[in-house]
Amino acid sequence: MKTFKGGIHPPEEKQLVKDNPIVDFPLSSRYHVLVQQHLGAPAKPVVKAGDEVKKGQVLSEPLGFVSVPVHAPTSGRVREIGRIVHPVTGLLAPCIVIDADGRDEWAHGLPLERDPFAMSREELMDAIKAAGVVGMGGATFPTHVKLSPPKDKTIDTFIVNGAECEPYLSSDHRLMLEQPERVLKGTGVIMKVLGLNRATIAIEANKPDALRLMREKAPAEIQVEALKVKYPQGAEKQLINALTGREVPSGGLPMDVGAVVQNAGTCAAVWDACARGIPLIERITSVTGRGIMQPKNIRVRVGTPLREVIDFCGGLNSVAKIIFGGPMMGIAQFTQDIAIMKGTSGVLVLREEDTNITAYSACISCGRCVEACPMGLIPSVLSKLGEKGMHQKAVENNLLDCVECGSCTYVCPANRPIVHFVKHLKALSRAAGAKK
Amino acid sequence: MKNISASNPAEDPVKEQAAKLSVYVSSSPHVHSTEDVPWIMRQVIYALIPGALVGVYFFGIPALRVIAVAIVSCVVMEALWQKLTASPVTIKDGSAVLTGLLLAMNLPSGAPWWLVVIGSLVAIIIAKQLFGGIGNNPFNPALVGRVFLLISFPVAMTTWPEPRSFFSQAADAATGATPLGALKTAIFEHGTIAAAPGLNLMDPFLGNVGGSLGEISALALILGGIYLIARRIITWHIPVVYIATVAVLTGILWLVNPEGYASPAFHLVAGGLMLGAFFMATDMVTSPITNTGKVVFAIGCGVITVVIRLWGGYPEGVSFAILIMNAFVPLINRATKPAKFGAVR
Amino acid sequence: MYYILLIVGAALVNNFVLARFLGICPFMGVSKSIDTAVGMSMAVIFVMTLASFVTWLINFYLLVPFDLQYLQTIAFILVIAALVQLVEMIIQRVSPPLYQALGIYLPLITTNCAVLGVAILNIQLGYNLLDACIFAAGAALGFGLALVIFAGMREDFELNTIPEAFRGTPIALVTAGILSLAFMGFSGLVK
Amino acid sequence: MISSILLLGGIGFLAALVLGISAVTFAVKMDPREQEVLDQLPGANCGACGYAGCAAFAHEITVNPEAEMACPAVNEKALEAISAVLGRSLGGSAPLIACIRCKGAPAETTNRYGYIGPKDCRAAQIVAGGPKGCQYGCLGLGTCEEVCPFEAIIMGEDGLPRVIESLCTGCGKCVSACPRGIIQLIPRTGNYWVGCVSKDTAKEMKPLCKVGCIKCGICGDVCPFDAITVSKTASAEIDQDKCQRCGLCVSACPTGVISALSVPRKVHIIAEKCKGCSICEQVCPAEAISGKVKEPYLVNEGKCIGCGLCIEKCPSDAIERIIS
Repeated sequence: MKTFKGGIHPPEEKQLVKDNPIVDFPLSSRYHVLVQQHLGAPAKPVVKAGDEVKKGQVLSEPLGFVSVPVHAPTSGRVREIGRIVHPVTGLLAPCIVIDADGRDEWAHGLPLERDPFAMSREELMDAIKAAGVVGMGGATFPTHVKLSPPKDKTIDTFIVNGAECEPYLSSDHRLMLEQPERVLKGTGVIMKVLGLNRATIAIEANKPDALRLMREKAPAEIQVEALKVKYPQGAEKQLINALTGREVPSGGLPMDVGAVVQNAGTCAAVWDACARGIPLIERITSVTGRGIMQPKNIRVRVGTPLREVIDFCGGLNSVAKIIFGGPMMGIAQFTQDIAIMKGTSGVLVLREEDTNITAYSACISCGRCVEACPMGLIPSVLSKLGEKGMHQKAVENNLLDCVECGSCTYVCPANRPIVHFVKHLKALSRAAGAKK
Repeated sequence: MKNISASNPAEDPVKEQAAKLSVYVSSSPHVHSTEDVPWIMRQVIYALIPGALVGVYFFGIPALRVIAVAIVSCVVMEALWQKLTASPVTIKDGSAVLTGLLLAMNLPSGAPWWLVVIGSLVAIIIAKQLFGGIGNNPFNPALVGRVFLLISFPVAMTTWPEPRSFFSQAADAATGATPLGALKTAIFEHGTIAAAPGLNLMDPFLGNVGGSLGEISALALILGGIYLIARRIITWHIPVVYIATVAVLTGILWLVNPEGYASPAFHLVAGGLMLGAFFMATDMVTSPITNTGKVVFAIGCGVITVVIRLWGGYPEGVSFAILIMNAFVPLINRATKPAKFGAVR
Repeated sequence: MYYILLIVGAALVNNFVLARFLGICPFMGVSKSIDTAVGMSMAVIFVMTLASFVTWLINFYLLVPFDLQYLQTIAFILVIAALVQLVEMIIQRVSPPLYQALGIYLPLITTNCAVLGVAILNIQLGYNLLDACIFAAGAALGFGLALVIFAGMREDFELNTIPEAFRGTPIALVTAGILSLAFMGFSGLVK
Repeated sequence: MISSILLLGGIGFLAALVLGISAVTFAVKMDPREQEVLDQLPGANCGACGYAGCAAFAHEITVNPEAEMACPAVNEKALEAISAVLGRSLGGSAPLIACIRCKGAPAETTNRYGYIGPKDCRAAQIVAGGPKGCQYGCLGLGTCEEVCPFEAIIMGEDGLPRVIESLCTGCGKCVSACPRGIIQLIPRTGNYWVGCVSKDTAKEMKPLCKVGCIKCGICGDVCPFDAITVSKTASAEIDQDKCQRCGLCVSACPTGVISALSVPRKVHIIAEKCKGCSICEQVCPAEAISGKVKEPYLVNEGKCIGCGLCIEKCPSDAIERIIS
């Protein structure tokens, strides 16, 4: 089975939620839509307190190419534009608060009925950008940017990422099982945008039902590949390496080896955007972990308060960590006063015994991190440099190649927070670069 | 702009209060393997037990005493130092116990208690804590302790009690030579190995020979080593390459001149090679990080061991070889960095 | 074979730094990074070999014929000093960063006991000219080897949490001591 | 005897000849002033000047006649010496000192969560913005202490950093290291600063911190020199150029957030300039100046409170401020 070099085998823990069908999260009374839900240039709110909005109406307009708008998740009135804690930075960030009127009416003309395959490439790109589609795996990079490679790069490979290698999470898995058509048709649209006549859907072998179903439904030009179960199989560079044998050059992007990777959820969102004009206002999220009473896969609107989501899933059991995303790369939250975002692929609640809160000790140079690192780095040295804040030396030791997958930290017997050190060093290096 | 809470007003203020749970926040990842440093140390200690038991079987109570004194003094020394320097006490991680056990296994069973304590002092304080404690020591602490003792107290360190069965304890403490010592004496005095008494292979393989209390039985040490490899505590690279290097070098010389050099099989089972190859050279802190580095390191150890054994003043070169190669580890690590993903080729 | 033994003997068994304890000053001073250690080693190899060559000539063609052996020390120092001065000028021109890094230790090779030591040992051990040069090269190689491995270890110390009281020279001295212990394993290898 | 002299002389001559020739062939132009400048610099290689260490800066300022004195840590004596070496006057900036603009010790503030990770404020900041309740306040993990090349910052028992004024050179390393931007450089002759940079309103701050600036504006009202800017969305700010060090704001602040340097500032009378007019003696509120008319007056440093009234009144410009 296809795979890459390095990696780890953490307990999958997917049994908690993988067999639970997607349920619709009921309409909430108030939504908190963060203005910045993507990676890249900021966006600017275009509504003000008191405005009436309809479901799917644009709330903010992007400032720049690498930027996307956000949309109203339901119909109602804009209560205010204030600041709430941003799940990614932990700092207060602008957000549009909407009081729902309960009618949940679509904005004028939505949803559309059109055939994306009859549309031109430019029209499709505009539709994707206007719908605010971002990478739904968690990175939230604007999709239309990824689909517009510069002229000098030829793209010959399109990979749909259904690996879902993060333990616990099953949102992509459920999506592929329950709505395979959305994923496959979205894949078709992206193939048209990229001008390709074939694509590969990559799924880890621990989802045999999804593999079977996709193989059954997929048209001939879409190939379904089973991948070895190993973390981080779903990381872009590792995925490309496993399927094509190509290595994205250090400091480069997938397009440098002619590849584009999109998450399965993103493909579904692209289909909605192109065929029906529906913006990205809801997503499928796994609410799971042993700290939550009833793990569920939910279809939830962007902007839904986390507290309501937790209540909907039976409340908390015992909690040490609340995480947006998976356990390997997700972001720990310190409050329930936050809202679901476009990139929230999972809400994971871990008990103290499921996570790791012990202090770290000195590196014993065991080399396990070197074995585990999918990028061929020496994480132990980076962690030591991080302890001393020596960012220049760290850059010499390939700091910037680190993808922060967390494999090294997972295996480290001394419990060292290597990824944290790497993030720290990268921040120091950026700050030093900015100073010059 | 006003700071607002993303939660909608709750009907029940008590519930609101209860939801304000204290949570932990750290960088990703949030899950962790259960194999931590104390676990690793425990595994190595388990793996050493067969070798230690054989030592106790053949050398009796004195061997047990040396082991006990070494472990206790190492742990006490570490705790004392950390108390005095007001740094966190780390004796629970088991590394001091392991150092004590390894040191004991590198000492003759007749070593007086003060000798063992001095060895522990050198190993724990000088070779480990001065460098910053676990993880920071460039040299294997137990080996530094042993070599220090060997050079400072050569007589006490080379008085080898004869092996006897545990159940037939004779009152007198007869002493003899180690196989390698006998070999060296024979070559030195007669110029040929033929003069060396009883170069059989079975006794050193099982442990019925004189020597440091933990090095005598190749069999028991190999069993422990296999356990470590199976448990993925160590990789095969260092022990296999180390042993192979010694076998190849001694084998070539033996083929050229069987009169002047002992057989490779003898060199493998005699002396501290097995103990060194499986347990001392593989010490994580003082060996290279990458597998390529480990191979280079092991070849170096093998070459130096053979050079010292065959032509040097000391009959055994394993300790020296590993210590010297420990010093090369930083250079080896620099030279054998793994190829990074996506490196321009 | 004889020459190999000569080199091995000078480089490992009787390593100038670790067994004879000569040249400790640059050993401690310029072992903070591998790059400077390599540069220093090159300089020492050059100076030692050349100094051995010249001092041997001076000894046997000037001092001995004129029966002036009592001038040995001062004459040797004079020659070595001049050589070091020359090396200094060359390095300053060829590699300014190395010149900066070596700092005070470069002129200190002048009175480096290792260089004078090898010159005097050559005479004492009765080596001929070729022997003397090879012996000097071997000794310098040993010095360089010790210096480079030592520098490697000290570079790693930068990342370690050595107790404050022992940072810098103290821990370097401890390390040198242990290294010296380890190198005693080579004793009896040659002669 | 003769032969030994001749021999050594001969060797010496030969060596001199070789060296002389190579000195010409391998000549490297090196400005001897560079070393002299370097000797005067602090030698901490802190990099605050923007160059890779003191030696690099010494080289730059020696070879480049345009280069300004960029070292903030150099003292006045050294500055004069360097000016003398280079033969041009280097206008150093006024000596600076670091001040910590947060008084929110852990006892006075709340935390948002339990932080697990490296003990470094910059590292803590990148995980959910740091554990402190106030997102402007000191995280208290001691990064400023760690980076200070002069050991001039220590973490106090209360969990906040403290600047040891006698050791601080104003190099600014801590300023760039602090992820919260709460360390500021003020002139050493300045005296007061606001120990808070929070932009939160009093209401928002209330659950987070008991000692922050509540934006009440009283300090701005009492300041006779109009040196304090107050705003509803930022902590009060003291303009060090306008501040006359009267200290009224300190006593007026209801939360006690305005702090003062602890080093007492004194005045000193320059004997050569003093005409002995006695005006200073008359204006001094602390009776710290005494002397005979027509002779240079003297300051009793023990009594001087550093108010500076005498400086303003002196007709012959003979009084200067010093740091005791």
